Amino acid sequence: MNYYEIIFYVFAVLTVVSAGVVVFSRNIIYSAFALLFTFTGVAGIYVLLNADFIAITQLLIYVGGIMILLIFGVMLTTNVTNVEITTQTLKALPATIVVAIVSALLVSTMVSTKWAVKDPISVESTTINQIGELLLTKYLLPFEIASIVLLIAMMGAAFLARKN
Amino acid sequence: MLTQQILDGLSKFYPETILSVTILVIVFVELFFKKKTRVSGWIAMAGLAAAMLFTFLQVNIPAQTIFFQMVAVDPFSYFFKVLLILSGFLIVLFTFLSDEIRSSEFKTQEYYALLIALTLGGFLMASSVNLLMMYLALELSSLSSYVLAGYFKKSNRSSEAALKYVIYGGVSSGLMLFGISLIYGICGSLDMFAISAYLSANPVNLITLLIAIFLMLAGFGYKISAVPFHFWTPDVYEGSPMPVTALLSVSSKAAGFAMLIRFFLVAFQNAGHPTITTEGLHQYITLPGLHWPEVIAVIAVATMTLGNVVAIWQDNLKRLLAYSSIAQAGYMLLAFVVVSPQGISAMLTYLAVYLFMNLGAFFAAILISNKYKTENIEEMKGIGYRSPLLCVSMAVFMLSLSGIPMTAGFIGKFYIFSALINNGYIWLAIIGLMNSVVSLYYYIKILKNMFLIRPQGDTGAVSFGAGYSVLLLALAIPTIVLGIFFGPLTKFAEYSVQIFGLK
Amino acid sequence: MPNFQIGLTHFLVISSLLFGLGLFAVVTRRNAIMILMGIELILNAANINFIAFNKYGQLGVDGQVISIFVIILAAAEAVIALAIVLNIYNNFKTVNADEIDNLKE
Amino acid sequence: MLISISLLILFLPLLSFLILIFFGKKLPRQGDWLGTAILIICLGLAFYVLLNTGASDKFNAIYNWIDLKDAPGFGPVKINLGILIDNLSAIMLVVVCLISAAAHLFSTKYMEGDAKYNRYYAYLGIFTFSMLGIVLTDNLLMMYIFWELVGLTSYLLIGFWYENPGPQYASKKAFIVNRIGDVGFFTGIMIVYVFTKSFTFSEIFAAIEAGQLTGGWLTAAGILIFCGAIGKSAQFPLHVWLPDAMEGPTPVSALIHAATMVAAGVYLVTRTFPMMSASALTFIAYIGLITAFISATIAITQNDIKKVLAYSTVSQLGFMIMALGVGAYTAGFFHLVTHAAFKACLFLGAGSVIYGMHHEQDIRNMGGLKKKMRITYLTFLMATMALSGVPLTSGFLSKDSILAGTMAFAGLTGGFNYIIPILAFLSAGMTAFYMFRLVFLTFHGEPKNKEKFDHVKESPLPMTIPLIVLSVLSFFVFFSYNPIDANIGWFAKYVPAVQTVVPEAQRFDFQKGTTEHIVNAESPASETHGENPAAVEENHSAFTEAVHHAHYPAMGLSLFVAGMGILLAFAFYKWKKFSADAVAEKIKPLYTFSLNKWYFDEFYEGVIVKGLLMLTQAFRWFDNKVVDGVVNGAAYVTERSSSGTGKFDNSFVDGLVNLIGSVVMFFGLIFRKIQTGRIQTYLAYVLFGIILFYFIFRTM
Repeated sequence: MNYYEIIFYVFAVLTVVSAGVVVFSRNIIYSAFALLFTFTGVAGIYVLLNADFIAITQLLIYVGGIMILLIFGVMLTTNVTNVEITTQTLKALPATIVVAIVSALLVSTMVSTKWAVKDPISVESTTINQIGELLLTKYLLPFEIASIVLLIAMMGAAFLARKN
Repeated sequence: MLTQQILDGLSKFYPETILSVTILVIVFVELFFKKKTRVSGWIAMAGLAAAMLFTFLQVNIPAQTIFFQMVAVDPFSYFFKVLLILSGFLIVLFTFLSDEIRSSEFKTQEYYALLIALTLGGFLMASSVNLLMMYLALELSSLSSYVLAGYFKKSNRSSEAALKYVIYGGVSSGLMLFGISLIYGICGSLDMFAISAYLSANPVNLITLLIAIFLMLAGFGYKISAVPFHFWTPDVYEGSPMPVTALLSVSSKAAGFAMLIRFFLVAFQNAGHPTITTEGLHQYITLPGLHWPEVIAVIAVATMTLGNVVAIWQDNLKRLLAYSSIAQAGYMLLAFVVVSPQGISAMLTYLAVYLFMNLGAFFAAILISNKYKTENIEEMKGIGYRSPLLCVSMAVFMLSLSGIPMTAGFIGKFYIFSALINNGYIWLAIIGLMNSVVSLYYYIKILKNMFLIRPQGDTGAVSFGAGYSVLLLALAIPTIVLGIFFGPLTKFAEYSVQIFGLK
Repeated sequence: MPNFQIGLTHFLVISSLLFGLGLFAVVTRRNAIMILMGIELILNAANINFIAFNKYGQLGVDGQVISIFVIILAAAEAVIALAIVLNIYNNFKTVNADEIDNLKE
Repeated sequence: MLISISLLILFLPLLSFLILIFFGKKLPRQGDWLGTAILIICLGLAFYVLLNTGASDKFNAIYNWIDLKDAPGFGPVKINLGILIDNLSAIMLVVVCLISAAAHLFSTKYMEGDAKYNRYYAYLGIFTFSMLGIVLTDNLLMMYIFWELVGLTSYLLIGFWYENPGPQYASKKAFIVNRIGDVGFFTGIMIVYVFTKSFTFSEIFAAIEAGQLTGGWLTAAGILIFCGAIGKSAQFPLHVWLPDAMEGPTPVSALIHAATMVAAGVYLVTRTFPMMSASALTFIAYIGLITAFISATIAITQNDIKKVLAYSTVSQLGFMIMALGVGAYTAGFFHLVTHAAFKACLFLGAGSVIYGMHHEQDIRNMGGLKKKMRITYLTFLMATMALSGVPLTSGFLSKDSILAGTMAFAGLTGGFNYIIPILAFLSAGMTAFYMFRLVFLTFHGEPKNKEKFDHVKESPLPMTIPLIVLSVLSFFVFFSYNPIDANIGWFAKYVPAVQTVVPEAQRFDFQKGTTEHIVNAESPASETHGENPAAVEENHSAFTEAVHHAHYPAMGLSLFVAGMGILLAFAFYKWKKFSADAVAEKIKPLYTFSLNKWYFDEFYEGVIVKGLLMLTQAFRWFDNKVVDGVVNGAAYVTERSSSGTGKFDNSFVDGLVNLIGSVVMFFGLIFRKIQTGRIQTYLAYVLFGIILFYFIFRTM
């Protein structure tokens, strides 16, 4: 085992276990904080995949933005002083079976498929330059459209959330 | 060079640019109007009109892709752009004339901006040839429709619809994105032409591809409300404001179909290089081992059957129309099973026809709820005697939806079924016909309540303003005229698919 | 001796597990915000796929750019969804998805 | 240009309908002026079309409606819509517009104050539209569509006063009886289409000439298409609807039952004339003859002014059909045109009388109206003379040609066919008799109902103007400058006989051989023949020759019978030499037979309707006893084998239908229950669906 593998397993376990906590925890606050660790774990995995910029973005947007938003959501919609913050699950058995089958299918497919893997070649230390270039050439249109999407999201959310 | 390329793309992107600018203008202008106003509605109309104008200028533009193979400008997207603008126009008018929205105390600037955003999303859905672009466009149109569905913030029904819609849509698009990521893994690109080229040149694991297709179908199916991805439809349609429901049932569905058709035909039918037969028709060749037309056939049959049999049980007009629109999606998918220009053009014809009859049905429903304050079919007894024009138009739309001859709906179904029969799918045609018979039951049920039962209590005539009548006729007359003179429409549809997929 | 060399499959398995867990949250948890968290997990799973395929398929940085867009969209969707959930809370005084079932049949 | 004008003529009445039905109530005078003005404009345009269409002109506009390329096992499926303007349609345009305009104008007074005034005018508009559609079309399919539209709109018009049971019943009867004929018509169209792969007349004729449809199928197609005419033109045995249809407003009777709807059948036969085989023509001739004779006998004894006219209409339609059947193509169409004018005049005159008498229709309560309704009387008398065949009238010309035609036909075919001219002359005599009887009873003698008589006034101008115009048109000069020979008039030149396209073996003897060189000269034949008047001269030479020979004897005879009829009418009702009642008493059985309209309605009621009921009874018995027995037996067994499975439904078919219905409903219920309203359940179903798809399709 080299360092790479050790680091991989650390992040993998962090990601999956904390995601498990998110899903199975009975307390929604715990879930929310566990999600923080999941996102961090995913960011670590990105680093392992030579995606340094994405890892930073992940931390900034997910951990810094979406997480905060979700926690705000929890706070605003749940009476925190109340002991009953826990959220029960539904009649879970049929749902669990369905989800288990889907997951098993996916995992087995992922393992059994022969992906067209190419030998790794040496890569530049950072991908920021390339990403920047792509965003302003090949992905120019999606980039612009994304700005409209954000505008719409902002406007819609503001409309729904504000008092008249 | 690069700049030249971008500028060139921009010159073929005027309609979309205009719509984006319209959104900004609406947001900006509304800052200066504190009171309720229709200004933003008029701006939206003007924007749509300008976009329409510039779309028309593209009529004979050679099929090509712009912005580094992100979107295509071709007759196929042209067809859908015209359709989307037309329905956008009508929805703005519906909004003007809907008491429901007029009586709401909210300002409406977001409403029109979102409506335009949805149309813009539809434009991009119809024209994108890159899966990322497609997903982005889908999200743009979905996000605006979530907010539109919940536009009555104070109403329980409206906000429930929004919640269901956003959860359902979020999960579906998540599934779709996962499917896209698998495709990316298999083919190494999100460009549809590259996918097609890769699949026809390299052996791939079909099971993985199949899983990817099913996951993506969740996204497509949710947009066009095909079984088993349709569950949100009735609930959201019932809860949303009526003009929004009409919008969802036509614009968003049409754009979903455009996306579905383009993706499957370009990516899986190596349409990058369609074979040209002696008659000058394109023949699509399915990848060996990939049975997606059968998948579509199963979905189509399930969709129309479920839509029709459940619609029988509905008493709420909006809910009934929701199930009816599910069933209609089934008929259209039926044409998609025939992977030939004939089938696709039949589908486009049906979509165009569906625009008029479904919007008409919704507009009639809006008027009924305006004047009679009811959405319940049982409470519509005898209103045919009180507002004849409205109810006769409703009858036209209902008969057209069920496919009675001499209406546009008949022509749509006729072309679909003849495409099926011509290509040997006789069983599918028979199932489709049987479904039409079932559907007749509930459409006629509405008419029975309107006309055959004498009104009780108040029997005075209820009339509408001239604007309402004109709009109603503007929808009813095409529904009849297209049932007789549909030559131009079918020619247009055939033209739209003929160079479809050529780079 | 099994091969412990970290490869594409490892990353894909992680993403599949995240995907499954996300689905589970979506289908079984009552709280609407928990459902949103589930959706976020699904989107993250897809993102891991994009970046992993990108690295092991030698596909330049396209996958990374795609994942940026996915993150943007995730944020936009979360914003809208949370606004809707807040609105639901104002109207229903609950955010349990299974209690909000007036529209049915 | 002419095509555009004809389209204008076609769609203007539709426009009138749309405006009046939606906005009529808001217009001044409920928009009657609009409908009338539109029709008068149409009439002007129709004249323009007529004047610009030469005898051999054919203006044809074709619009490709449906093109389905090749259908497997059938060939190309292509359906064209088209407008055809030729001599026939040009004349019919004028006739229809003229009568319709007259009816519109007349109604402005006659229908004044009716509660549904605007709707009445709207209906007139759409009726005219559908009738013009029949006239202008160049193919059978469109003709069928407009045919049905005429049926529907006439249903609306006949049942216009649907509050009363009479019109309700009459409109239903008209509709249903017409449907019977239409079934045959449609079957005929389908036969033609299957063999010739076209609906367009010219293509059909070309295909028949090329031998694609021959033998029994050709005759069957001809007779079946003629079935449509039997229904619409009220031919025996489907003539029963027309007299009842008199329940509608009188101007409607003038429009529908004089010139348009009933003429549609004759027009249809005229249009399809070239494809009628000898057997089909014989069938047509005899149907026409029977109709003409029977209804003439009935008309003699009727006492309702409109009923007399109704039966006389049926009788005259019989004449036209008979004329076509014996091959006197020009004469039949000629009679259609002349009859339209004077019969419309008669109906409107009757309307005027009824209006004056405050809705009294029984001629036994009239009399003496001559003095009070001068104009109505004179116009009515003029039209009556035309209908009776008095010289110097248009009716004389056309009826004379028909009678000459029947004589020529009998002479050429011989044998039993001599019955045709014999009965035809007899009917012509009876026509003169009952028409003059009508005139005498209505306008002459002493008023029977003093009280009503005192209030009678001449009708106002909008009613008398149409009367005057139409009665003037009953003079011979409008059709031929020679009062005794129609053949030298413009009409005969304008509508020459057409060449048949049926195979030689299926023609009459006198049609054979005579035209061979023409057929050869014009190949490939793609148009109907008879474009070249010179060729037409030689066409039918045997028949034309015979008609020529029969002309003067026929004229003499017809003058004689008409004179006799009129004389008898004078003797009975004017000079009172005999008492009509006494004679009726003497021949009581015959009298009652005629009075009761040969018991047709009773026959239909008694035999067909009752028979059908009995048949259904029998089926029900069969159902109850036999099928139920079997089903119950099966049910018993089933019940035994699995207790409590419940009973089968009453009847097998019902059961099956209900079963399917319940299955649909049941699944609907199940699927409906799936819609729980819980979003997460939905999502679980979605996942389940994906798994299901995966397992179904991974094995493929």
